Amino acid sequence: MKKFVNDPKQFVPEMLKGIALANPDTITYVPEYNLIMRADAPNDDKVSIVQGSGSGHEPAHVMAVGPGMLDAACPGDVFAAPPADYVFETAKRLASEKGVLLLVNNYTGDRMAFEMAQELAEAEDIKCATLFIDDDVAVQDSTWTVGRRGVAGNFFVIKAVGAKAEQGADLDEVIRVGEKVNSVARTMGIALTACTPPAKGAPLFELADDEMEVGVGIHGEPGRRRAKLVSADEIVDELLGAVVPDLPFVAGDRVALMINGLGGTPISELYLLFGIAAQRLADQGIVVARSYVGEYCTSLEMAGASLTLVRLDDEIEELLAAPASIVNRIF
Amino acid sequence: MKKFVNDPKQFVPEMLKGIALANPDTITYVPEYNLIMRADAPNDDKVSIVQGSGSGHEPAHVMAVGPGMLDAACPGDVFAAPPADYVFETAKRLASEKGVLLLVNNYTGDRMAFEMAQELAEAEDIKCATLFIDDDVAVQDSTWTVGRRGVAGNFFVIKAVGAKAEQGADLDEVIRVGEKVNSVARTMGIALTACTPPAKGAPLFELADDEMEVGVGIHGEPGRRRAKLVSADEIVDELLGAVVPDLPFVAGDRVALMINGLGGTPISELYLLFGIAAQRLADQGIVVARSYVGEYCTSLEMAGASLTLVRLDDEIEELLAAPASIVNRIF
Amino acid sequence: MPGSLSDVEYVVRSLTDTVLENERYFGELDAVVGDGDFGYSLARGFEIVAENWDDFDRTDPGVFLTKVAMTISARIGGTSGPIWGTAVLRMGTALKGKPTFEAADVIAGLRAAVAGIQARGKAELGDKTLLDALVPAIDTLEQQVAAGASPADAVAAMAATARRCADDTAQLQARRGRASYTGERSIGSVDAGATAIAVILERLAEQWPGQ
Amino acid sequence: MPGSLSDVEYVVRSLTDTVLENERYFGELDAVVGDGDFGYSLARGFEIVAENWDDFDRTDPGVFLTKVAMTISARIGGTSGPIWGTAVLRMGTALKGKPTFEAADVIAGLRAAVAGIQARGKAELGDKTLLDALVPAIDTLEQQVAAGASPADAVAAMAATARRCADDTAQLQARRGRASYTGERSIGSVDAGATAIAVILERLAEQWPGQ
Ligand SMILES: Nc1ncnc2c1ncn2[C@@H]1O[C@H](COP(=O)(O)OP(=O)(O)O)[C@@H](O)[C@H]1O
Ligand SMILES: Nc1ncnc2c1ncn2[C@@H]1O[C@H](COP(=O)(O)OP(=O)(O)O)[C@@H](O)[C@H]1O
Ligand SMILES: [Mg+2]
Ligand SMILES: [Mg+2]
Ligand SMILES: [Mg+2]
Ligand SMILES: [Mg+2]
Repeated sequence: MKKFVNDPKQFVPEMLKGIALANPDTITYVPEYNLIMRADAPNDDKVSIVQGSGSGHEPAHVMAVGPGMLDAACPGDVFAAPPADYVFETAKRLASEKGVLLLVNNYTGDRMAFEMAQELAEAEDIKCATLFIDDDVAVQDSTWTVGRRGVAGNFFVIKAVGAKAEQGADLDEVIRVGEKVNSVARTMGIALTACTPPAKGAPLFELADDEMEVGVGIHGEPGRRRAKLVSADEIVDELLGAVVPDLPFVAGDRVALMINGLGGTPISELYLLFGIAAQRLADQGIVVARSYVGEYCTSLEMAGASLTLVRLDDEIEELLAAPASIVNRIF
Repeated sequence: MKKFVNDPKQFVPEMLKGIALANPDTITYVPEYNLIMRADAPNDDKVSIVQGSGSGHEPAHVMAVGPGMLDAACPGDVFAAPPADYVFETAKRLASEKGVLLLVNNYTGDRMAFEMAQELAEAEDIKCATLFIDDDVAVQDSTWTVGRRGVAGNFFVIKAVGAKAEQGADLDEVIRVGEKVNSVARTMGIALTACTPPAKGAPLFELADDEMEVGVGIHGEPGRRRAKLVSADEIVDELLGAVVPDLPFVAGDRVALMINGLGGTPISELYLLFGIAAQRLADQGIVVARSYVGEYCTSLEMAGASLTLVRLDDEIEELLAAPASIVNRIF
Repeated sequence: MPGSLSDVEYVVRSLTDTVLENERYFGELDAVVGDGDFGYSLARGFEIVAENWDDFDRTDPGVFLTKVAMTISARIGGTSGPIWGTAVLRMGTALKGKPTFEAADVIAGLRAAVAGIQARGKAELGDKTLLDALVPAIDTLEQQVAAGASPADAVAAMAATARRCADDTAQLQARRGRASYTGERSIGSVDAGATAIAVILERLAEQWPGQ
Repeated sequence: MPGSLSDVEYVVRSLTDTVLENERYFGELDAVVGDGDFGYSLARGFEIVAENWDDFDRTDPGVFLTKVAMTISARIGGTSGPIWGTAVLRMGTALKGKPTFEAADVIAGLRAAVAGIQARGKAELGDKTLLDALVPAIDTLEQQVAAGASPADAVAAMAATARRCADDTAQLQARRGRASYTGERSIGSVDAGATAIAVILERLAEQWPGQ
């Protein structure tokens, strides 16, 4: 296992400690509950935005805490939803008069933990709601299973509800924009290599040197199919071929385009993919009005990328453009 | 080769096209010379800051263009200095009354290309100077060879000269702060895996499953020694053990601490390393006043990290804190 | 199958040991079409049970189970925390206030556990989850008790059913949990949770007191 | 060793073909203790020479070489662009205005090329660079010419010297270029640039016109 790690069981806490030490003035770290929160939260004049999920997707979500984004993140172990108790504790600490919005990527474990936490919170009269994110088009037949997964599209939901909450909007309004963004966000990913959870110590699956996994999940779940590795042009066509018709996105639409790295792919390749995708969309008359290239939601050190499209309207565009800052800054 | 790529010879131009398409309003891309420049450059009221270097280190340097940072970047092919002609062309286009500062990481090829370009530029009466960056402590006996390499410390030099130039300072003043920052910046890196240049199609070296390369260069150059992979704690001790005594950094110093990912290491591990390093420095009485965690100067998809310390004084701290923005933004 | 606190202690201890000893194996099962953390998640919870073994409130079997349930659901993440926590909690509720209990109480407790799992996870039989081993095993227990089997024989029969049914999950397509995302590719490998149920019951049967 | 434009064309064509055919091999040599781009860098420049072969100004051998030098130094990055560009440019300057030339002109041109390389790269003999093959090969040429050898024999002798000296670079520690960063670890493998000089001269000798 080629990782910087001490005791694999301490992987998440040691990462969180690093986040805390890198942001001593703006972040509060509560080790008992793996909780990373804004030092100035909660604020009774705004809805508290909380995202919990398994770890291993960094910068999502522990590094997405900050003004205009999350008020707190409540991570589980690598690829495991946090215990319901931790989520409940987070909701308690973030309780504000305007309420708490729990953002949840749509996975069985996460749903259960957050639903339990919401019940517990409501029993203590904490105003609390849960919003599920499910932007991954790779999951087919999703009506009779557990539904689509939440993947990189969660960035846009966080950004929009974060901006709306910052405006002082009520919980219902914040939920409305969150659901709206989720309803027009579509993602599909592709893996070139597997990833190795520290506690497992071995890759989650094996891909031959000339293979790729199309539609891979951010926990290394197998995707739609395994295929021969093809050129970047063909890969973009495959991703757009799944994402565009799904909403569908049509000529004249204004969109945000995100090329998200899955952890092991360098940003040079992500920009290369972005260039191809932006060109293809322009050729179809779809206008890329906002561009996102980098790592937003990863799968440990997996080499691969996902492509997200979000259909914009004036309201969404304004929320995405609103100022924000996070733990994981450049300067 | 597990990469998103079409024709490997077009890797750099296709990446640059992606950068241009992602930043249509702020960036000018000149394909003939692989040139990425601020759309509003040159500006006669400020020194133009230019960095050239081989590609494969992204976000350095093509994605470090923007207000308060580079006015232009002039990349070569992967791991190859740009041709002198391209650098000369860049200097010509960035010529401003205040002058052009060419930042160069200290490698033979880069030095030669930039020295040739500077001669050519001066022959055309372009006010022009070259500043060499050499922060890598891994290179020993550097006095009788080509000197130390420039690695992740270049970020701090760019940031400082970028901020100083933005204030309207003269070329000499800009050079002074650049040299000052370079003189107090020290870096050492460690690789867990090799990287594969697209045109080569095979890894540059082989590391066994339980090995690491201590002091690796950002072009995959072998480092000080190959060793058994050890825990994150021990790795941080090794890096600090090389970096701290080199300047030396001593109790009471205020420093910037950067944990830079080499391309294939997820940011979770970088924060884990940061937490350990920050703690160790605090234990030695060295005050981490500014924190940098992420990818600043990579080596394609190499798994690994480097640690940089910069000794701060009021002037440097102010320049590092000045506003800046780059191509490679989050929101 | 009448019992008291010591029987419940034996079962929980055996369950705990099985989970801790099979951390890697359960993880590998989950990695085939899931994300490989099943063994790790369970083990992190049950290792706290082992650590605090002597300190649990043992007022009665129900209180003991309730405390164990709270411990594991406080620590286990993923799908397994809510599922296993809820299951053990429901067993505890069923046995609360009963220093001694009858086979019927055990069966009612297990049925309540299943209902709890279904309330949490919305899974039906055939969705390729641990229910596909657990529910038939409870059916077997009920039949064995009705037929007057000894506790040891009844548990052995449960284990046999669980093993058979766990193996049969290989033919199912997953409709719940992470494995469901793989669609038809989930066919051909057994469900991690169902197999864990079989392993746990086999171990329980093997070392049943007075075997 | 008198010559004219056609001899220079032959040499440049042979050099071009050698570089293009050995792109991968030269890259592998550079990967041992360098960064593996040497073959790629050279090939990108010389492939433009091949493409524009018919269009170079052929007023005289010097002009021809000057144009080739400008082409390669405009495109080749890395260390090799300035080094090889400067070398060819200095040869061109030495032969400018000489439709025909003597052996002494060739030797003077090669010495000028070496001086250019040293002005650019500050390398001394023994620093483990291409100079360690090129300089002794020029010495051999000078001796051969003095001894009245035929051009074919002189070039063959140059190639033999270059090969021997290139092989000997394995014993040297690199003090210039990327390989120098490896310190003592550079000992044991040959220098990529020096070996390229040997390969180029061997090919030149092998197919020398009138062999
Ligand atoms: N909705 C559900 N109801 C009951 N059991 C489930 C459900 N989903 C998954 N499981 C069981 O949980 C096991 C996986 O547990 P775990 O690895 O902790 O979950 P995950 O990694 O998906 O969060 C599966 O093998 C299955 O037996
Ligand atoms: N300072 C120098 N002077 C002359 N030749 C040099 C010098 N440095 C390196 N070389 C030669 O260049 C070769 C490497 O070229 P190349 O791979 O293009 O350079 P790099 O990748 O280091 O920029 C070396 O094998 C050596 O022969
Ligand atoms: Mg999981
Ligand atoms: Mg190079
Ligand atoms: Mg799992
Ligand atoms: Mg090289």
